[in-house]
Amino acid sequence: MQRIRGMMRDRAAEMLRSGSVSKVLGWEKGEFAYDETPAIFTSADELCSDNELGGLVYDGFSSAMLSKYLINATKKDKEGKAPKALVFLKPCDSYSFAHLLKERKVERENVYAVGVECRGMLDIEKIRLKGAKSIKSVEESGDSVNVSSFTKDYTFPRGEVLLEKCVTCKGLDFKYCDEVIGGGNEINWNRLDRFAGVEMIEEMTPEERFNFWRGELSRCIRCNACRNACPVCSCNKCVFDNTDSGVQSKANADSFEENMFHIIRAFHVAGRCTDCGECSRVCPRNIPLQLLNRKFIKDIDALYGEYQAGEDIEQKSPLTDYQFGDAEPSVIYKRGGGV
Amino acid sequence: MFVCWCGSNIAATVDVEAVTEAVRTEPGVVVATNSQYMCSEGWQSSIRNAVAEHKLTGIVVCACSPRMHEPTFRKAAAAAGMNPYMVEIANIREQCSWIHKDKPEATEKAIILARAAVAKLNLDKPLTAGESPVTKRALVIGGGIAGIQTALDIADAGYEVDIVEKSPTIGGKMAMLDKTFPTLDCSACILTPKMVDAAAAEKISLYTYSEVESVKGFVGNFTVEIRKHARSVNSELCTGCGVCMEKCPSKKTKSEFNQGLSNRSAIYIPFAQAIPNVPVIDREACIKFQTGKCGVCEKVCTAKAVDYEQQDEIVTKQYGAIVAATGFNPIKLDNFDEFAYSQSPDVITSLEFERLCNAAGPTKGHVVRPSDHEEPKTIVFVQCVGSRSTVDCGKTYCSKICCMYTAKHAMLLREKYPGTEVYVFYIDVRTPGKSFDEFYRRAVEEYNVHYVKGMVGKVAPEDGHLRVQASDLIADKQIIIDADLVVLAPAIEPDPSARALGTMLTASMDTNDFFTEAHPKLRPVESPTAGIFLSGVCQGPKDIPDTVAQAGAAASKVIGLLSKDKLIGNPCVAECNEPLCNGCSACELVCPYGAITYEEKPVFDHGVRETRRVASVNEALCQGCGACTVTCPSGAMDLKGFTNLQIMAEVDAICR
Amino acid sequence: MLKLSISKTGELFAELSAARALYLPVEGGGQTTFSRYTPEADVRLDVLNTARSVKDFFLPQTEDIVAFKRAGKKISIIEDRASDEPFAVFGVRACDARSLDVMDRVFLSDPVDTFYKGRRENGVVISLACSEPAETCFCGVFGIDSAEPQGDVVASIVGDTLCWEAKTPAGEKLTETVKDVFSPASAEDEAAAEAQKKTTREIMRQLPLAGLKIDNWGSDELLEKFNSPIWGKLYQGCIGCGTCTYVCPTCQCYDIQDFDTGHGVKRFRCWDSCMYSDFTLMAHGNPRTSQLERFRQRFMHKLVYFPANNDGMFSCVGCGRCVAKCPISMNIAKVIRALEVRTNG
Amino acid sequence: MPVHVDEKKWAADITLSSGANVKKCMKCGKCSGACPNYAEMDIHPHKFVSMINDCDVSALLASKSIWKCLSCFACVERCPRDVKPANIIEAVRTRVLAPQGQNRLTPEGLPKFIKDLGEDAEKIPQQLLASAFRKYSR
Amino acid sequence: MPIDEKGTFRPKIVAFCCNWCSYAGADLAGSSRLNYPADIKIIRVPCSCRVNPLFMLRAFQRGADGVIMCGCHPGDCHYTSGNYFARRRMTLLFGMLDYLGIEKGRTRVEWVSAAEGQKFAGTMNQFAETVKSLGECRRIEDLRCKESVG
Repeated sequence: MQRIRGMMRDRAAEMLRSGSVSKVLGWEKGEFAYDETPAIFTSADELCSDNELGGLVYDGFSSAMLSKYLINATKKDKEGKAPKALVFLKPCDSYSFAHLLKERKVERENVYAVGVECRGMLDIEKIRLKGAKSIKSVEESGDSVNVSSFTKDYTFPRGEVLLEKCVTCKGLDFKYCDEVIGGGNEINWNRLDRFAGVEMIEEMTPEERFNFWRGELSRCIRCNACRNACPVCSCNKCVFDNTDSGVQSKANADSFEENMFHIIRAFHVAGRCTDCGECSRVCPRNIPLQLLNRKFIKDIDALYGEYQAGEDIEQKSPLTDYQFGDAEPSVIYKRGGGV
Repeated sequence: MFVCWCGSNIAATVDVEAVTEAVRTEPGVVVATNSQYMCSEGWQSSIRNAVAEHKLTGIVVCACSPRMHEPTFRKAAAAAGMNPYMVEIANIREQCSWIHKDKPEATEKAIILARAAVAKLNLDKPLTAGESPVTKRALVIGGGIAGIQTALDIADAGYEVDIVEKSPTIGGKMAMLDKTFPTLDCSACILTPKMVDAAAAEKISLYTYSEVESVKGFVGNFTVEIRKHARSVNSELCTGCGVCMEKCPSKKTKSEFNQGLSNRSAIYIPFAQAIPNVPVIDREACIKFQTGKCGVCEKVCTAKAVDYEQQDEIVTKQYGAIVAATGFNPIKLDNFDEFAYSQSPDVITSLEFERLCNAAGPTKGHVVRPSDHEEPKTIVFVQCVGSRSTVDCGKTYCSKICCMYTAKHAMLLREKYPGTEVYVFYIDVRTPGKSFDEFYRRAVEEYNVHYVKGMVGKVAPEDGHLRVQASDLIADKQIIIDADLVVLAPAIEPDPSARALGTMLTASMDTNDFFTEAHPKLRPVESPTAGIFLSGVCQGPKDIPDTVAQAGAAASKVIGLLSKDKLIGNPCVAECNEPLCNGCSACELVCPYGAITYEEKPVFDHGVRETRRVASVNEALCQGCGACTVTCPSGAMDLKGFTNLQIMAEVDAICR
Repeated sequence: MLKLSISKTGELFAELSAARALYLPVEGGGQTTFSRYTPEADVRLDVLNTARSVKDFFLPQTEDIVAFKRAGKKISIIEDRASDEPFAVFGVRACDARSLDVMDRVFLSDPVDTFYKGRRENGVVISLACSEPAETCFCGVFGIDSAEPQGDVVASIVGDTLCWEAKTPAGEKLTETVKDVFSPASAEDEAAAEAQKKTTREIMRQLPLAGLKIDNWGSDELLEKFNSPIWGKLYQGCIGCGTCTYVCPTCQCYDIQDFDTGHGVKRFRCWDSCMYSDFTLMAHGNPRTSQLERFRQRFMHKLVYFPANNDGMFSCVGCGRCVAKCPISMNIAKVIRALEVRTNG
Repeated sequence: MPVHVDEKKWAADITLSSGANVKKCMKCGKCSGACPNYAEMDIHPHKFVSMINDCDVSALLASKSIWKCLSCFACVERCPRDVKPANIIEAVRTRVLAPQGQNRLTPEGLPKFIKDLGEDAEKIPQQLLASAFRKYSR
Repeated sequence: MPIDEKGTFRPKIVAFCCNWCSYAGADLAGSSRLNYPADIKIIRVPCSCRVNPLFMLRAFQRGADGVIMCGCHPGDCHYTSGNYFARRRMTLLFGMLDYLGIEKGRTRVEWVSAAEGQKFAGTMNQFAETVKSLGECRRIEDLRCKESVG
C-alpha cells in the first residue's frame, strides 16, 4: 500500500505540475489511523505534504468513494470552462464513475481517471466490535490487521474486519479509467455471494420479512447519508427535499415514511445502482440498505437478463428498456410463500 | 359542481341530491346543483349562466364517462369563457350507477368520486393547446383497389399522395378476379383504368416492390422510411418490351398471380397490365443470382435496364396522414384435411377458380380440372371453409364476400357450361347488399344451381373423381356426390404484413389482426391513433363496392386533415421543471415520440445560476403518455392535466 | 453515596421502571441506544456512546404540535399534546448530561418552549461516569469531567459496584422511591471511586483529541474565522447529509411542517440540519446557497455564534459521535485543529 | 314446445357430462356430413345437438343411433364450432346405461347386463362397452 | 376498521386505469351492467406508464387496502410502449413490496382492453375478494391518516 501511495502521489503531482489537471481527488490523512477524508488537492506540495493533517494517503481506510465528487469538481466556471480533475478510483468506484458518465453528470473529457489497486477496505466498526477500544493505530500486514490501542494490542484476520461491501465485492475490474496504478484483479480474500443476504430474506416467510425490515428500517434517523453518499442519487433536488413534490418529508414521522423513503430511494436507483455499497457503509444506524438495492439487481438479472450498471455506458438501463416477452408482474404473486 | 341524473340512468341508483349536498362543502366548491340531462343544450346554457354568475374558474361534472361527454362539457366551459381544461368529470354512471344496485352504496361511491374530481380540479391549471403544422402529403400503404381509390381521391383534391405496394405491381386481389358481382362486369375492365389513372396522376407517386420500414412522428408530421426492394431492373431505362421474360431460362417458378396454377420466369411482371410495366428479378429463382452464371436478360435487354448490382434503397419522406390499405389473403387450408385440398389438385380455392375462369388466366378462361385438363361435369362449391369457426384453424368471423362470389362462380359455370351440375353447400346464404339477393336467386332460379343447406363432411379422391360426402339438412339425409371439381371458399384474413405495420403505426388491432376503427359506428375509417386511416379489408372483410366506398371515405378524412394548416394539439403534455432536471437522459430514452431533447441552458435554482444540461419537451411531438414522468427520478418531468400532485390528490380523496 | 452490586442492577431497573418509563442503553441491531427497559433488554452499561443521544427524550425527532380538522368549510384547531409522562434516563454520559445545559439555554430562555419544558420537568437524568473513554472523546476540551458527570443522579461503576448519588431534588425524590435496593457506600467505596476518577482523568489527558485548543474560538474570533480560506478546503468532502446533526446531542434546529392526513392537517416539528440544502429555505431561495456556507455555519454556530450569545458556552460537548459516524470522517475536531493550526501557523 | 321437467334436467345433465356446448351450434350439418355411419342412424348427429338444445331427450334415449355411433369422433373433429356431437351421443348413451347398471358397471354384472339388453345386445359396438365400462369403474 | 352495517369488512381499493384500454373496458363493464364492488374506485391516467410507484405507496399510506393497475395488453399500448415500461416498473415494485413482507395480494396488474368489460368486472371482483380476505392493510399504512382526529 505504501508503494501504491507513492506511485499515486508521483503520478498526481506530475499531472498537477504539468497542468494537465487542475485538481486531484484523493484521500487525506485524518486525526486517527482510520478517519481519512476525501480531499481535493490543487497543488503538488499540498498533495505530497506529510503534515499532521494533509497529504494524499491511500490505505485500508480510503473507503469513501470519490466518483460523486466529480460532479461538483468538474462543474463549469463562470466563463463556461470546466476544470479537469484527476480522480483516484477503486474498482467499484469506477463503475459508479461510469454511471455518472452515462447519465451525463460528468463529462469524460473533464476527468483523468486513475484506477488504484484495491485489496478490500477495512471496517473500523467491525474492529471495535471485536473488542478494540481507544484505537491508536491500525496496520495492515499481509492477511492480518494489527491494531494497537492505549491499553492493548490486537491482531485480526483481515477477512474478518473488511467492510461488508468488500466482503461481497463484485469484482476488481476497472471501468473507463485512463490508467491503473497497481493492479491484480484477483480477489484474494474470502468473498461471499453478494446475493446471499437477499436470498436469506427471500426465504423467510412474509411475516418474518416484514418483521426483519421493520426492525431494520425503524432505526433510520433520516440523516440522508445513504442518499447523499450514493453516486446514483445525484438529483439536484431530491423529491424528499422538494416541498412541491407531494412526498416531501424531513423526518420519519411515521413508520410509513421509514418504508417509503427507502423503497422509493431504492426504486429510483433501480437499474442504475452500481452496487457500490456506500449506502450500507455510511449508514450511522448500520441498516443493511444494500440489501434493498441488491433485491432489485437480483430481480432485474433474473427477469431481464444480467445487468451491471456502469459496465457499459452505451447499454440501456433495464427500466428504460423493455422486451415484448417480459415477465408479467404476476411472476411475483407466483413466487413461494404468502399471499 | 354539477351532478347529472342522466334520466334514471344515474338517478335510479345514486341519490343525486345527496351527492350534490355532500360535495357542496368541499373546498373550492361554490355552486352545487343537479339536473336531468347535463349534456342537453338547455343545461349547458345554465352551466354558462352559473359560470358567469359565480365567476367560476372550474367545473366538476358528475355524469357519464369522460370518454363520452368530456368534449361536450369542455366546449360548454369554453363557450362560457372558461379555460376548457378546467373541467373535471366524475364518472358516476359507467363506473357507479350502472354497476351497483344498492343505492346507499352507489351514492357513497359517487360522493367519493366527486370529491376526487374536486381534488383534482383544485390543482388544475388552465391549459392551452399547442399547434403543429401539417405536412400536405399522404401515404397509402397497399396498392389494391382500396389503396388506389384512396390515393386517386386524395390526389383529386390536390394533395400529393404516395402508394407503397409490396408486390411488383399495384392492382391487388381485384386484378386477379374475373367478373365482379352482382353486375358480372369484368374486373380488369373496371380496375385497369384506375391503375392507369394512378400511374398517370401527377400527384401520385408509386412505390411498388417496396415496404414501409419505419414510421416516426405523429398526426400531421409523420416521417416514414420506405424500403424500395431492388428490382434488379432500372425502371428509368426499361421499356417494358418483355424480351427478357421470354428469354429467361428459369421458368419453373409458380406464378403468384395465377395462384400457382401456372409458372413464370425468374424475371417477370406479374401480369400483362401490371403497373409499372417493369419486370423484377426474383433473386431466389434467378440462375445468375444463384449460380453467377447466366445473364441472359442483361444480354437481351437493348435498353440496358437490367442491373444485377441494384441494392435496396431507403427513401425517407414526410407525411401528414397515413392510410392503411393492406388488404387480405385467403387463409391457408393446410389444416382442412377433410376437403383433401392438399391431396387433390382438383380441390381448389375460389381465388384459383377466378384464375381458371379468367380469359387472361392460365387456361385462357377454360374451366378445366387442373389434374387432367378435362372439363369438369360435376362441380361442388363448399362455403364457409374456416369462416365462422371457433376452432383453432378457422376464423370466428363471417368472411362476407364468399356467398356472393360463389353464386357468381356457379352462375358463370352454368352459363358457360350448361351441361354441368353445380352444387353449392351452404350454412346460410348471406346477401345483404343492393341487388345481392336477386343475384343469388338468379343462380338458383335461372341457372339451376343446386343450393344444399348443409355442410360437406368429407372429400375423398377416388378413381380420378372426388367423393363428396355431405349432409342435406332440409332433406335430413346424407348425400354423396361424385364430383370432378371441388371449389372451397376459404375464410379471408388480413395480410400478414398488417401486424408489424400496426405496431409501427401504433394503430390498435383486434385479435384477428384487423385494424380497429376509432369508433365502430361513428368513426369507421379512422384508427384510434390520430392521423392513421383505414381503407379496405385491413379493417374487416368487405366486397369491392364497400371497399371503394370506404376508400373514398378514408380519402375524405385525409383530405379534411391535409386541408388544415395547423393542428391543435393535446395540451396535456409533459413539462420539464428545469431547476429540478438532472440531465440524466432517462426520459429521452423512454419517450416513444422522440419528443424530448437535451440542451445546455442557464438555470436559476434558488439563488444559484448555473448552466445545466436540461430536458426540453417538444409539445407538438409529445402525446402525453407520461412515461417520462415516472422515469424521472427527481420529479422534474410532470404531465399537464395529470400532474403528480393531481393524481395523488385523487388518491387521497378516494382513500380518505 | 449509595451502592449496589452490579449483579443486582436488574432489581434497580425493575424498581425504577415500575413508576415511570425507564430508558437505558440497550443493544439491538449491532448498536447500543437508549431504549425502554424490559426485563429481556440487553442492557449495556459498558458502552460509551449510545448511537442516538439523550436529546431524543427532550427534543424528539418528530413531535406533534397542533392539529387542524376540517368539517365542510369549517376548520377547527385541536391541541393534541402528547401527555407529559414521567420518565427517567439511566446511563447518560457526562457529555450528554452537559448537552442538556446547551439545550436548556435554547429552549428554556424566553420564549420558553413548553414542549421541551414539559419533558425536562418530567424527566430525571441519571448519568453514568466514564471509566474507559474512547479515542474519539474530547469532552475535556469543553471543561467536562467525564469522571464526574452532572445529572439529577450520578452513578458510576467501580469494579463490581454501582455507586449512586442524588445531586438534585428531582434526583433525591427518585432515589427515595428506590432506596431499598441500595446500601450506603463505605469509605473504601468512596476512595475506590475517587481513584477511578483519577485514572479516568489521566486517560482523558492522553487521548489524541485532548490537545485540541479551543481558546482561540469564541465570539471575538468571528470575522477572522468566518473569512478563513481553510473552510474552502475543509468542506470539500462534505456530502451534505445530516448524520453529524442528528447524532449530535446539542444540535437543536428543527423545522415545522404540516402533514395533510386527509381528514385535516397535523402540524409537527422535526429535526432539521443546517447541512441540508433546504434548511431555512424561503420563498426567495436559500440564504446559504453552497455547501461551503452550510458546512461553515454548523461549526461557526457551535464554536462562535453560540458562545457569543450564551456567555461563552460552546454548543459542542465533545461526545465524539460525529467523529465516529461522519460518512467521510470530517468532524468538528478536524475543523478545530485545521483552523487553529493553519490560521496560526 | 312444452318440455317435460325431467327432460329439461336430463338435457342439462347430458350437456354437463358431455362437456359440449350446444348453444354454439350454427346448424351447418358438417357433423352429419362427416359421419361414416350416417345411414344406420335414425337420428343423425346434428339432430342430437339440436334436440338436446330443445330438451327433446326421451326420443334420443330411445334412438337406435346411440348404439350405432362408432365413437370415431369425426363429427367432433370436423365441427367448426367445437360443439362435440359425439360426446353428446356418448352422454346420451351413458344416460341409458347408467340406470340399467344402477350405479356401477362391474365385470361381474356384465353378463346380466348384456342379457337384459336382449336383442340389442349384439348390436352394441365393442368400443362402446369398453368406453362405458371405463367411465363407470372410475 | 371500515365495517358496514352487515358487519363485513369493506376494503378501500384504488384502481389506476389507462384512458385508452382499461378505462374504456371499465366503461364497457358499466354499460354492460356488470357488477363489481363499490369498494373499487378508478383513477383515470393517460397510460399505465403514468402510474408512479409513488402513487401506489401513496394509496397505501392513505389507507388503501389494495391497489390495482390496469393497462392495454402488451403490444396494444396507445403510446406503443408505455405498458412495457409500466410492466417492468410494477414487477420490480411488487417484488420489493413482497420482499418487505407486504402481502402480495394487495397489489396487482391486469391488462384489460377496451373490449373486455367482462374481464374488467371479473378481475375487479376477484381482486376485491382477495383484498377482502387479507383484511385491513396493516403492514404499510400511515397511522396519521387513519386517525379520525387531525
